This record gives sequence, structure tokens and C-alpha cells, in this order.
Amino acid sequence: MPRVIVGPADFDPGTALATLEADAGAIASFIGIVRGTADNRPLAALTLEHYPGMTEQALARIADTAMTRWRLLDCLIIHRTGRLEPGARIVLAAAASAHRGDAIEAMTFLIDWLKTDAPFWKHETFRDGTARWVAPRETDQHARDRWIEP
Amino acid sequence: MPRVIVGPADFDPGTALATLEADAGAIASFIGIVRGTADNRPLAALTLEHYPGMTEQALARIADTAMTRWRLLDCLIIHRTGRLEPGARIVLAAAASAHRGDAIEAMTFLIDWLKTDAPFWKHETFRDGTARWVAPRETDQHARDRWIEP
Amino acid sequence: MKILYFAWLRERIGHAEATIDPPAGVTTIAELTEYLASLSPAHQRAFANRSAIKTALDQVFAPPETPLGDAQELAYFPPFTGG
Amino acid sequence: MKILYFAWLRERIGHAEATIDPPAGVTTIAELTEYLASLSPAHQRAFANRSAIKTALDQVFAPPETPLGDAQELAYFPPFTGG
Repeated sequence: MPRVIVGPADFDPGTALATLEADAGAIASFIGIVRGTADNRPLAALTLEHYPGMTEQALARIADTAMTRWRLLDCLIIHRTGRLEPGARIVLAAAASAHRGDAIEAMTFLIDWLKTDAPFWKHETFRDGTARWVAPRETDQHARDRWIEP
Repeated sequence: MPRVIVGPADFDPGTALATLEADAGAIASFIGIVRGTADNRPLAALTLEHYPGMTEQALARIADTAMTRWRLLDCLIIHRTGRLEPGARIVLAAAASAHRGDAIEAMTFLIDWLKTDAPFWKHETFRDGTARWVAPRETDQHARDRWIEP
Repeated sequence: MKILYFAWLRERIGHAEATIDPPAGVTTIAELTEYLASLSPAHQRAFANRSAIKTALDQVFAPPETPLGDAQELAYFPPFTGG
Repeated sequence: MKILYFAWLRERIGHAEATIDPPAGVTTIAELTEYLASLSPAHQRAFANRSAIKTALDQVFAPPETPLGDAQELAYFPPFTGG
């Protein structure tokens, strides 16, 4: 059963991954962390806005798609919301399979799709007091689109 | 600095990954676990034999190659040895980068290469008392060879 | 009908949520967007670049030509930047 | 010179390690392998399928034609199956 967790609470990667381990053989995971700078400017915080209700649905749809397309035993998405300081964990995407190729591909799909297909918006506050909304990146769209089936 | 740990001791994935998190942005990891069956036959244990001395060198070389080929801040390989029962962790390979594509590719490279290029040998003991050495798989060799630079 | 604004749309318009009755003749998302853009200078500025704005009807992505039907909730937002 | 055997080679030969003085005329890995295979029926069986056996000289992969030189350690093993 794929699982999706959205909210302000931090998570422990070890505990989260342990929920996937039973007889899996292969667990691939990705953790996103708030960096200390953006465009070489020191960052004070990253704030994640989201669309409650739609977010959970969108992530569940992405996880279900992964379960259908790869031979997975389980997958897990955790995405934090609210104000996060540099060094804080933002997101975890993980997939468990008997086959390492499936686990790694599915995990890559999960992180590529949740960047473009789940209603989150990143807002950067810099240490110099300025702030901006993060612009969508074309490279993220390309990373997403490579998973579209012909 | 890439790090390599070889030995019988278990590891905690959360603790291990935490050592990679500083300002990384992106951490990709793979965990291998002993499955409960092999070819549909219940497994009692998997025993990992290795070549002390050469193993650490081989893994360090693989990790150094990853650091050279991708934009990484750090990488980590932990590989257990000795007798492991179903459900036990065998291996962790992880890469940290400011770029998620680099982290994921490097992690995939690490796990692909350590399967074919580090001196470990797997021995399976089945619940029915039989035992065998695991045969090398052609698919593992292909997974390895796709990373050879032209 | 509940209207939701997210990210810089919310900031430019000045509130996150509004309840409106679509005026007569407004039957699609595009028509409702026209109407909302006419409400104030802030709305007009927020909706200036329509191609940068996405919409979801009852939490499902929907293009501008989508009929409003009996939907309860229409959300306006820029492209997603999560992960 | 220290000779190491791993995995099923170790099992078939019956020990993990041996110390030998290569006889006169033995200057390469291939020549030493011929000599080792002649030591006992167990050695002969273990070395029967040479193409399935890899070698490392002083912990570095080395093909059969490699000269032994001043190497201290020669290891025989099947292909790796870790991970």
C-alpha cells in the first residue's frame, strides 16, 4: 500500500525507510534538504505553501502510478509544508521492490513527478531580507516528461 | 570525502544518511536487504564472504570514481559481511549532491559497480538444509557496463 | 462558489479565499477569470499574465474552457515548485 | 608466496590459504595455476574450469599472463556476487 504524508512535521529517514523493509530486497530513496544558498545568496528560510486536500490526492495519484508501472512492494512519499530553515529535510520519496532497477526507477519517477505535479509552491526568504517565489524550472519539466509513456 | 565501511556490524540507515545531509540538497540512497526466498525456496541465511583488504580498496575506488564523474559533495558505501538472515540489511550506497540527477545517477552507479567490482561472494543456505554459491548474473554485468565511458 | 488563490496570486490579490456567485453568462473557467480580473486593480495585475496561471476545479486540474458546472471550488495558482 | 582461495574454490580445495615457493620456470599467473592444479585431485577439480576463475595479484585484478614478479599474494576466486 503506497503511503503519502503531508504536513509541517519533520520525519526520521531511518524510521520512515524501516516501514518499507519487509522482504523487499531493494529500497531506493531520495531525500531533499533545504540548501544554505540559492543562486549563491545566503538563504534564511524556504517556505512551502500547498493546497490542502488536492496535495494528498495528487501525491497518492503519483504513488499509485508508480505501483502500476513498476514491480513494487510499497512506496512512500513524505512532503513537509511551512517554514523550513537550511539543513531541514523537505521531502522523502522511496520505493521498495524485489528488483533494484524497479526500486530506483520508481523512486526517480516519484521525485520527478512530485516536483511538477503536486500543488506545492516554494518561497525563498534571503538573509538580506529579500524574498521571492521560486520559478518553475524547465529542467524539472523535462525530467518529468521523460516518464510519459508513448 | 567518500567513506567505505565493510564488516559484520549492522547499520542504521537514518544515522548513516544523516552523515551526508550537510548542505547537500539531494541525497539518493539504496539499501539492499536479505530476501526470504531465492528462486521461490525459503532461505535460512545469506553468508557474505569477502577479501579483506582488497574489498575496502575496491569500494574506495568505486566511490572515488563516482566523486570524479558526478558533481557530488559526498558518498557512502556500507557493506556487511558474514551470516545474515532474511530481513537483515546487506548494503547501503548513498550519494549527496546539490543536484538531484547527479545524486541519483551516482547512487545507481555505486550499487551497480559494487555488485560486480568488489570482492564479495554470496552463499545461500536454504531452510531445507541445502546450500549453494550465488551465480553471477548477466543482468548485473549489463547494469555495470552501461556506465563505461566511451 | 469558493475561489482559492495560491503563492504569488494570493499575495497580489491580497487574500487566499473568496466566495462569489458567478454572474449570469459566466459558464466556463475562462469567463470567470475575466470576471475576477475586472474586480479591482489588484485582481487585474494578478491575472495579467494568464499563461502563467493554472486552475483546478474541485481539486482537479482543468483548462480555461472547462465548464464550471456544479463545481464548489475553483483554485488559481502558478506552476508547482515542490520537491 | 601467499595463495588465497575464495568461495567455492576455497571449498573445493579444502583450505583458504597456502604458502608456496613457485618452482623454477614458473613466472606468470597462468604457469602457477598449472602448477597448483597438479598438486592434488582436489586442486585439479577446483581449477577444472579456468574461465570461471579470476585472479588478483597483491589485491589488484590481474589476467593469467601477468608475471608474478615480486608479488607477495595471489588470490583465486569466482566472479563477484556482492551488493
